[in-house]
Amino acid sequence: MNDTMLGRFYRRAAGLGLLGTLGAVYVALIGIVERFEPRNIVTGYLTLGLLTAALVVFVTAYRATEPPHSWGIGPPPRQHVLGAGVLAAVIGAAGVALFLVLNRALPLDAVLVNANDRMSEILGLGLEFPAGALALLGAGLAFGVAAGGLRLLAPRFRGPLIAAVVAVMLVSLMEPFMRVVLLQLGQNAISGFFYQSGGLTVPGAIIVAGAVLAIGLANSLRGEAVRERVAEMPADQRRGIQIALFVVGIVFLLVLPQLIGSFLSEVVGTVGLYILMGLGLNIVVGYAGLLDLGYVAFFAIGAYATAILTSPVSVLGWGLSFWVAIPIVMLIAALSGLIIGAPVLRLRGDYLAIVTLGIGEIVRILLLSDALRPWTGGAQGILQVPPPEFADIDFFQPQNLYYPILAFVVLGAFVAISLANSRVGRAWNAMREDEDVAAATGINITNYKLLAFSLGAVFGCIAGAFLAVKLGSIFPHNLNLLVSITVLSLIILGGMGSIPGVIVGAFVLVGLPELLREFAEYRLLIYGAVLIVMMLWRPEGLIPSAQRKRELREHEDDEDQWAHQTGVPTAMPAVERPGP
Amino acid sequence: MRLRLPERLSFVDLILWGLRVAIVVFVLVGSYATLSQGVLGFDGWRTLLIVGVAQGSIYALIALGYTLVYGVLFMINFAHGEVFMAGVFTAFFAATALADSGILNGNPLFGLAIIFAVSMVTSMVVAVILERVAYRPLRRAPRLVPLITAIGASLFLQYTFRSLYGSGVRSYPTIEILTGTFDIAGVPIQKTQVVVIVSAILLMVGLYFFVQRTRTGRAMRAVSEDKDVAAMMGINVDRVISTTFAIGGLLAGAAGILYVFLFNSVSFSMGFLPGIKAFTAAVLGGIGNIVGAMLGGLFLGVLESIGPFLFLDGLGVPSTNQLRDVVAFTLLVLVLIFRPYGILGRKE
Amino acid sequence: MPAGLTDGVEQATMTDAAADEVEPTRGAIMVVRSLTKRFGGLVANRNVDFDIPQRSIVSLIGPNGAGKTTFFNQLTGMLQPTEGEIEFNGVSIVGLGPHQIVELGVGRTFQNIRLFSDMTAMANVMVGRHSRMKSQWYEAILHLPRVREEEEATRQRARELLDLVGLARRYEDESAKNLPYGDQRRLEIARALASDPKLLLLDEPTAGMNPGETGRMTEFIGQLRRDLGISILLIEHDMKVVMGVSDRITVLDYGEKIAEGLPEEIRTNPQVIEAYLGKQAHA
Amino acid sequence: MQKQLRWTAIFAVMLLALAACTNTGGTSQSASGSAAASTSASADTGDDPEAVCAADEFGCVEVADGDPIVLGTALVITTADADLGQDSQYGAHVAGDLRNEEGGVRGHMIEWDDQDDQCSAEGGTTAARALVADPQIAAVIGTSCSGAGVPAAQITSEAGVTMVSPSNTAPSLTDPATHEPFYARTAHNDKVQGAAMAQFACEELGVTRAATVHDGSPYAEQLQQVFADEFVAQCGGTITGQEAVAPTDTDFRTLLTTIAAGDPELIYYPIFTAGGALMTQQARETAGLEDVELAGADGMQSQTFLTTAGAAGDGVYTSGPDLAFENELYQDVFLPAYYELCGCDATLSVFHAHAFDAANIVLDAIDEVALEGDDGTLYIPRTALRDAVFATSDYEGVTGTLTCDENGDCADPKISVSLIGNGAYERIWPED
Repeated sequence: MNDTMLGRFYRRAAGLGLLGTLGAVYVALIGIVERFEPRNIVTGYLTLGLLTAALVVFVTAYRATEPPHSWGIGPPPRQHVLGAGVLAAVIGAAGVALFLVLNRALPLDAVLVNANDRMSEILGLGLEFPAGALALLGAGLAFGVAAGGLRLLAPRFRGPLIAAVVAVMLVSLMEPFMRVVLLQLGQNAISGFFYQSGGLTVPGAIIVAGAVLAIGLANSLRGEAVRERVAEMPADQRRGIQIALFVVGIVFLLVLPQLIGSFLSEVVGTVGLYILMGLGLNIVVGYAGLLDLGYVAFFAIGAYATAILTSPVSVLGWGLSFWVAIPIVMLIAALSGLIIGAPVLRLRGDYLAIVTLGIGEIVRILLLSDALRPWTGGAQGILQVPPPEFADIDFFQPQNLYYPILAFVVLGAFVAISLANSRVGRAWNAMREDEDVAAATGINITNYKLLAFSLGAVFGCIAGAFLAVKLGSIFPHNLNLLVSITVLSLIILGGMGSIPGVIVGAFVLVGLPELLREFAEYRLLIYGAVLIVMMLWRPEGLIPSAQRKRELREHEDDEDQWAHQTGVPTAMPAVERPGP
Repeated sequence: MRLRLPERLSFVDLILWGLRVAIVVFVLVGSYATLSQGVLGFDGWRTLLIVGVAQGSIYALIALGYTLVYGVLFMINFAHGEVFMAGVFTAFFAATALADSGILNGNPLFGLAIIFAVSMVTSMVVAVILERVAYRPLRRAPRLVPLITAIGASLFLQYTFRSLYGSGVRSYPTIEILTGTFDIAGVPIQKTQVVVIVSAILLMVGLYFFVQRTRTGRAMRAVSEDKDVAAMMGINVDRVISTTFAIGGLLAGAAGILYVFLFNSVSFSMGFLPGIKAFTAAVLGGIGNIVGAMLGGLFLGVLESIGPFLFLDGLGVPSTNQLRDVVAFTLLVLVLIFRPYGILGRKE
Repeated sequence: MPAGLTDGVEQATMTDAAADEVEPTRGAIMVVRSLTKRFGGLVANRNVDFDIPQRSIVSLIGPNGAGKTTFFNQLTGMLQPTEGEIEFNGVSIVGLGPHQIVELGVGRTFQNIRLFSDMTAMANVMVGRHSRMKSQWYEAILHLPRVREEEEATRQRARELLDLVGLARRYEDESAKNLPYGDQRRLEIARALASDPKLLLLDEPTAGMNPGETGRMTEFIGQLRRDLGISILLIEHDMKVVMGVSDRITVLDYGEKIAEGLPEEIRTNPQVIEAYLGKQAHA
Repeated sequence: MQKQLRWTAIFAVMLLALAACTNTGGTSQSASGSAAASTSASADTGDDPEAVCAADEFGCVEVADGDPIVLGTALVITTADADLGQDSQYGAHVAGDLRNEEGGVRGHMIEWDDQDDQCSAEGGTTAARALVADPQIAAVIGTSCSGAGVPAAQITSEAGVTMVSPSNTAPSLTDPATHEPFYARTAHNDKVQGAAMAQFACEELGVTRAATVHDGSPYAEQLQQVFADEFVAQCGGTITGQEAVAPTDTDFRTLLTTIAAGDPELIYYPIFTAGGALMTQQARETAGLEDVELAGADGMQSQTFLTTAGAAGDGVYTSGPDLAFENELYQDVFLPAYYELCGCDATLSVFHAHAFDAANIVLDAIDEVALEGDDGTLYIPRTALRDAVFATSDYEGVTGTLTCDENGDCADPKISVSLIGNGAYERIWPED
C-alpha cells in the first residue's frame, strides 16, 4: 500500500467526516434532535434525539473504514482501518462542536426555527459550553474506534452485533404497540419490567440485545447446517412445516384485532386501506409501467360514490346497504378508469405523470367546489355514512371493520398474483420494457393500458368506500395529492411489482407514523427521502419481484451498458430540439 | 380467410373526438352567455388581462427552468417549484433585516439588489446540489427512476424548508417605491405589475442571447442534441448540465422575488402549484423552446385569470373563481393530449 | 445445423387455410402499390410497387439510407404510408396498428436486436405467441382449467420453436440480455415465428455474424420456407446470403425501386452496380 | 408462484367463514349503536360505588388512591393550523394547573394525555380512538376543527366519554337530529356569529348590498351562508355574489374585480389569516372597491393578521368571541399562567378562554359526581359525569355566564365586532 493510496484513503475519510457533520447539523436544524428527545430508547441513558445525530456520524465513520471499490488489493492494514474511522468520526464531532460555538455566537434562531438553546443543550450532551465540546470530541474518538473495530470484526460476529443494536432500537420504538398489547393480555408485570416511560429499561435492553445476539451467533455459526438439513428434508415433511406456518399465520391475522385493542385496530385498518391502494397502483405502475400521480382521484370517487349511495341525507338519500353499494361503486370505478384513462394513455413517462397529477387535482377541486355542492356537499362534505351491517355486528368498531378490509386485501392480492402470472402479466411486462416492440409482437397496447388503469381504479375505489364507512363522514380536504404520493412511496419502498413489498411498505410508511407521533410531523420529509434513497440505492425495492430485480440491477452487468444504450429510447414522443 | 374490417375508429379515438367537440362547444356557449350578460365592463376585462399578463410572466420565468433542464436531460425537474421557493423564502430574512435597518426604504435600489442576489444565489445552489446528488447518478437508469427521484426531491425540499424556517406564512416588508400605480396611456396599472412584466421580458431576452450567442450556450445546445456525441467533441457534459441547472435556478430565484411583488406571501409550500403551472406553460409553448416558454406562460396566465369568469359565469356556475385551477389543469390535459409538442413545436 | 432441425421435426401446424405443396405458387401474399412516405420535406419512399409471391423468399437490397427500413416499418404498421396501398392476403392493412397486422399473420425481427432483455428467453417467445392466445384477464383471475391448458400448450410450442432455431435448452430460463449475440438473433426469430406468421420479415438477420454463422443462418432461412411453408422478406447487405437464398431481389435507391428480378439479373445490372459502387466504378 | 396462489385461496375461504361467526363480545365496549343518553342511575343506589358503577351503562373511571385524574385533549397541534390547537391546549392545561395548586380534585392531581386531531376527519378519528382505548381517561377537551369533531363525537359518545369542544362552531354538531349524546361545546354556534355580523352590517353600517367569500373550509362556508341568509331575512339586503377561494390561493385581484362589478357596499370574507391578509391588501388596490367595507370573522383575529395586512388592515371589521373580559380572573390569573406555560407574550389564537372554561366545567362536574370507595379509590360514573356537564347553568366562566342546553351548546353567545385601528383590535359593538 503505497503512500498515494494511503493519502487518498485518509482524504476520503476526512471528506466523509465532513459529510457526517453536515448530516448531524441538518438533523439538528430540522428539529428531529429536539422533537425525538422525549422518546427514550434506553430510559435514563439513551434518547432517540441524541441517537439520530450520533447515528449519522457513526455511519459516515463506518463508511470511511471501508476501502473504495477500486481498491482491489485486499483490505488495508488494521491500524489504517482504525485510523480512518477515528479521523472521520473526530472530524464529524468537531464539526458539530464548531456548529454549537457558532450557534451560541450568532442569533441563528431568528432564521432557523430549531436552532434554539434546547437543541444546543442536547447536542452538547447536556453539559456547559467548554465541557460539552470536549465531551463531543471524546465521543467522536469513541465512535471512531467503535467503527474501526466493527469493520475489523469477522463478519460472523459483526452481523449479529449490528442486529442486536437495531433490535434494541426497534423493540424500544415499538413501545406504544407492545404496551397496549401486553395491557390487553393482562401482562402488566412484563410490560412494567421491560418498559418505563416510553423506552426500554436497562435490564430490558440487555435482555433484548443478549437474545438477538445469541440467535445471530447461532445462526451464523450453525445456520448453514440447519439450512442444509431443512433442504434435504423429504418434500412432504417440508410441506408439513409450510402448512403449519401458514395456519399459524392465518390464526394470528384473525385474532390480531382482539389482541391489540380498538386504537391499534384502527391503525391496522388504515394500513389495510393503503395496502389495497398499493395493490391497485402496483398494477398500474409496477406491472404496466404507467406512472400515475393522480391515484387519489379514484380513492375520492370511491369514497364519495359510497357516501352518496349509502348516506340517508345525501342527494340521492337511498341509504343503500354497504354490501349493495360496493358492486355499484366497483362499476363506477371501472367506468371512471376508462374515461380518465382513455385520453391520456398514449402519453409516456413524465407527461403521463403530470397529466394524471392534473386530473387528480381537478377531481379534488370539483368535489370541494360550490358548483357541485348539491351533489357532493361542497365544503361540508357528506355526513352520516352508516357502517356496513352483517348479522348485527357493529362495524363502526375498528376491531370488526378489520375483517372485511382484510377480506378485500386478500382478494386483491389473489387477483394481482393471478394476473401477474398470466398472459396479461407477460403482456404488461413486455409493454413496460419496450412499447414499440410489444406492439410488434401482437399486444394491443392501448387496451392493456386501459385494463391496468381500470383495475387500479377498482382497487382505489374500494379503499375509498372503506374510508367513507370507517370515518362515518367524508370531507374533500384530505383527498389530495399527498395520498397519491404516499401510495407511490410505499410501492417504491416495498418494490415495484412485488405484492409482499406493498404490504411491508404500507406498514412502514403508514403504520409507523400513526404509532410514533414524533414521526408524524416528519412523515412527508421521510417519504421524500425514501423515494430518493430507494432510487439511488435499491431501485428494485426492499422485497423485489424476480422480474424487477433483473430489470433494475443496471450497474452489475456494466459491459452490456452499451447494448442497453443502442436500444431505441422509449422515452419521449419525438419533439423539436431547443433553439430555432 | 377471415376478412375483418380494420377498426379505424377505436374506442379511444371516439372519446378523444367527443372531448374535442365538448370543449369547443362549452367554451363558445359559456363565453357568449357571460358576454351577453355584460356584467363586467370593458375596464373590468382589461384589469383581468393585466393581472393575467403579470402572473403569466412569472410562470414564463419559472417555465424557462423546466425548458432548459428538459433540453439537456429530457427529464422534467419536478422539484423546480421548490428551487423557486427556496430562494424567495431565504431572501425573506434578508428583506426583513434590510427593512429593520432602514436600508430597504432608505436606499431601495441597493436593498432590492441584495434581496434579488440572495434569492438567486440560494436557488442556484439548491438547484446545483439537487442535480449533483439526485439526478447525476441516475443518468443511465431506466426512464421511471429519475422521475420518481424528482418527485421525492420535491417533497424532501418542501418539508426540509418547513422544518428549517417554520410552517407559518410570512410576508415581505412593504417597499415604498413599488406601491401605487403608473399611468400608462391613461390606464392606471399597479407599479408592481409593470416591474414584473418588464423584468420578465428582460431576463428572457437575456437568456435567449446567452443560449444562442455564448460558448456555454452552444455547449448546452450540443448536449441537448446528443449527450454522447457532445462528450466526444470535448464538452464536459456534467459541467454543462450543472450550469444549465444553475441558470434555471438563477431565473427561478429572480421569479421568486417578482412573485412576492405581486402576492406578498411566502411559505414552504408556495412553490408546488406555481411549479406545476410553469410546467404547463413550458409544454404549452413547446417543451425545450425558450420563446415557447414565454408565450406559454403568458397564455396560461391570461387564461387562468379570464377563463373561469368568461366560460362559467354566464352558465350560472356558482363561485367560478374556485375553479381557476380546474381551468388551468384542464388546459394542461388538453395540450398534452392534442398537442404535446406545444404551440411552437412541430409534429415529427 | 443443430440436430433438432434435420431429423424430421414434424410439419409445423399451419393454422390457416390451404396447406398447398412446397413450390411457390402464383398469387402474392402481399401486394404494395405506389407506396410513398414523406417526413416533412424528405421523401423516404417514392411510389414503390412491390409484391411477395406465396412461399417465396424475396430480398430487398440497396445502399444505406435507401429507405429499406422505412419501407419495412410501413409493412408492419410501425409507420403509416403518406400515399399508396398495402394488401396482405387481399386485406388492406393501411391504418392498422402493428398488433392487428401481426394477428393477420406478419411476423418481424429488428435491425438492432430488440428483445425484452430482462425477460427470460422462454418468456420472450411466449409473448411472441400472445396474438394466438385466447385466455382473457378475468379467466386468469378465476384460474379456469382452459387457461392452464393454453399456458401449457404455449410453453410447449415455445420449447419447439427454441429447438427449431437451435437455442440450447439451458438458455430457456436465462435473461435474454445474457445470451450470446448469435443466440439473441435466433431468439428474436423464434419470437417472430411464435405468432405462426404466413409472412416473416427479417431485418439484416446476419448482421454482425462471422462467416460460419452466416452460412448456417442462410441455410436456416431456406429451410424455414421449406419446412414451415412461409414466405420471407429479407433486408440484407451480405451479397452471398442474398444471392444464395433469394427467389427474387428488389433494389431500392434514394427511396425508389431501381431494379427487380432474379439474383442473376440483379448481379449484372449496371444501375445496381452504379447505385452501390458509385460513378467511378464504371470508368 | 402457482403455490402462492393456492395458499391465498384457501386462506380467503377460511377468512369468510370466520368473519361470519365473529362474536361481538370481543370488544370491551358495549356493541349497541350510538347509545341514547340513559338517565343517570346513581340517585337511587345511594353512594355505594360498586352499585352505581354497575348501574351506569358505561361504568366508572376508577382512579386509585394517589393516582392522577387523567383528561384527554384532541386538538390540532400539527399542520398549518397548529396555533389554533396549541392555544386551546394551553388554555385547558392552565385550568388543570390552577386546580393542582389547590390540591387537585378530591386530592387527585390533574394530568393530560394530549392527542392531535390534525384538523381532519382522519385525525379526529385516530385521536378519539386513542383516548377512548385508555380506560383511565375521564373526559376529553376537543376537537379544534369541526371536520374532526364529527367522527370524534360519534366515537367518544359510543364509549360514554364526555367530550367538550372549545372551538367547534359547526351547527350540525349540536343539531337535535345529529347531536351525539356525550358531546358539548363552549364555543358559540356559527349561526350566532354569522347573524351578529349581519345585524351589525344592517343596523350599524346601514349596508344594503353585500358580497361573501369563503375558502372551502366547513367553518368559513357555514359562516358566509348564515350571514347571507340573515342579511336578506333580517334587513332585506341583497347579496351581490357568493364566491370562494382556495386556502393556498395568492391572487385575489381577479376575484375582487368580478366582485366589484356587482358593486357591493360590504364584502364578508370569514376566512383564515393567511388568505385574509392578502385579500385585504389586494382589495385596497382594486379599482371600484375604494370605499367598500371589509368584514371578517374570528378566523382572522390574530397578531399575524395585523402584521401581514399592515396598513391595509385599518378599517376592517372582525367579529369574534367577546374577548374584552374585564374580569380579573382572565387578566390577572389566567393570562399570566398562559404566558408562562407557552413562553410567549401574546395569545396564539382566540379560543384559549373557551378551553379554560370547558376544562373547568368538566373538573367541577367530576368533583360533583365522584364517589369515594372505602379503599380511597375515586369512582367517576361516566353517564353521571355527562349529565352533570349538561346540567351546567349560570356558570361564571371567563367567556361569560355559561348554560348548557340539552344539545350541548354551552356558550354564552356574546359576539362582539372589533374595528382594526392603529395596529390593534378595538371592540366597538355591542356598546354595553
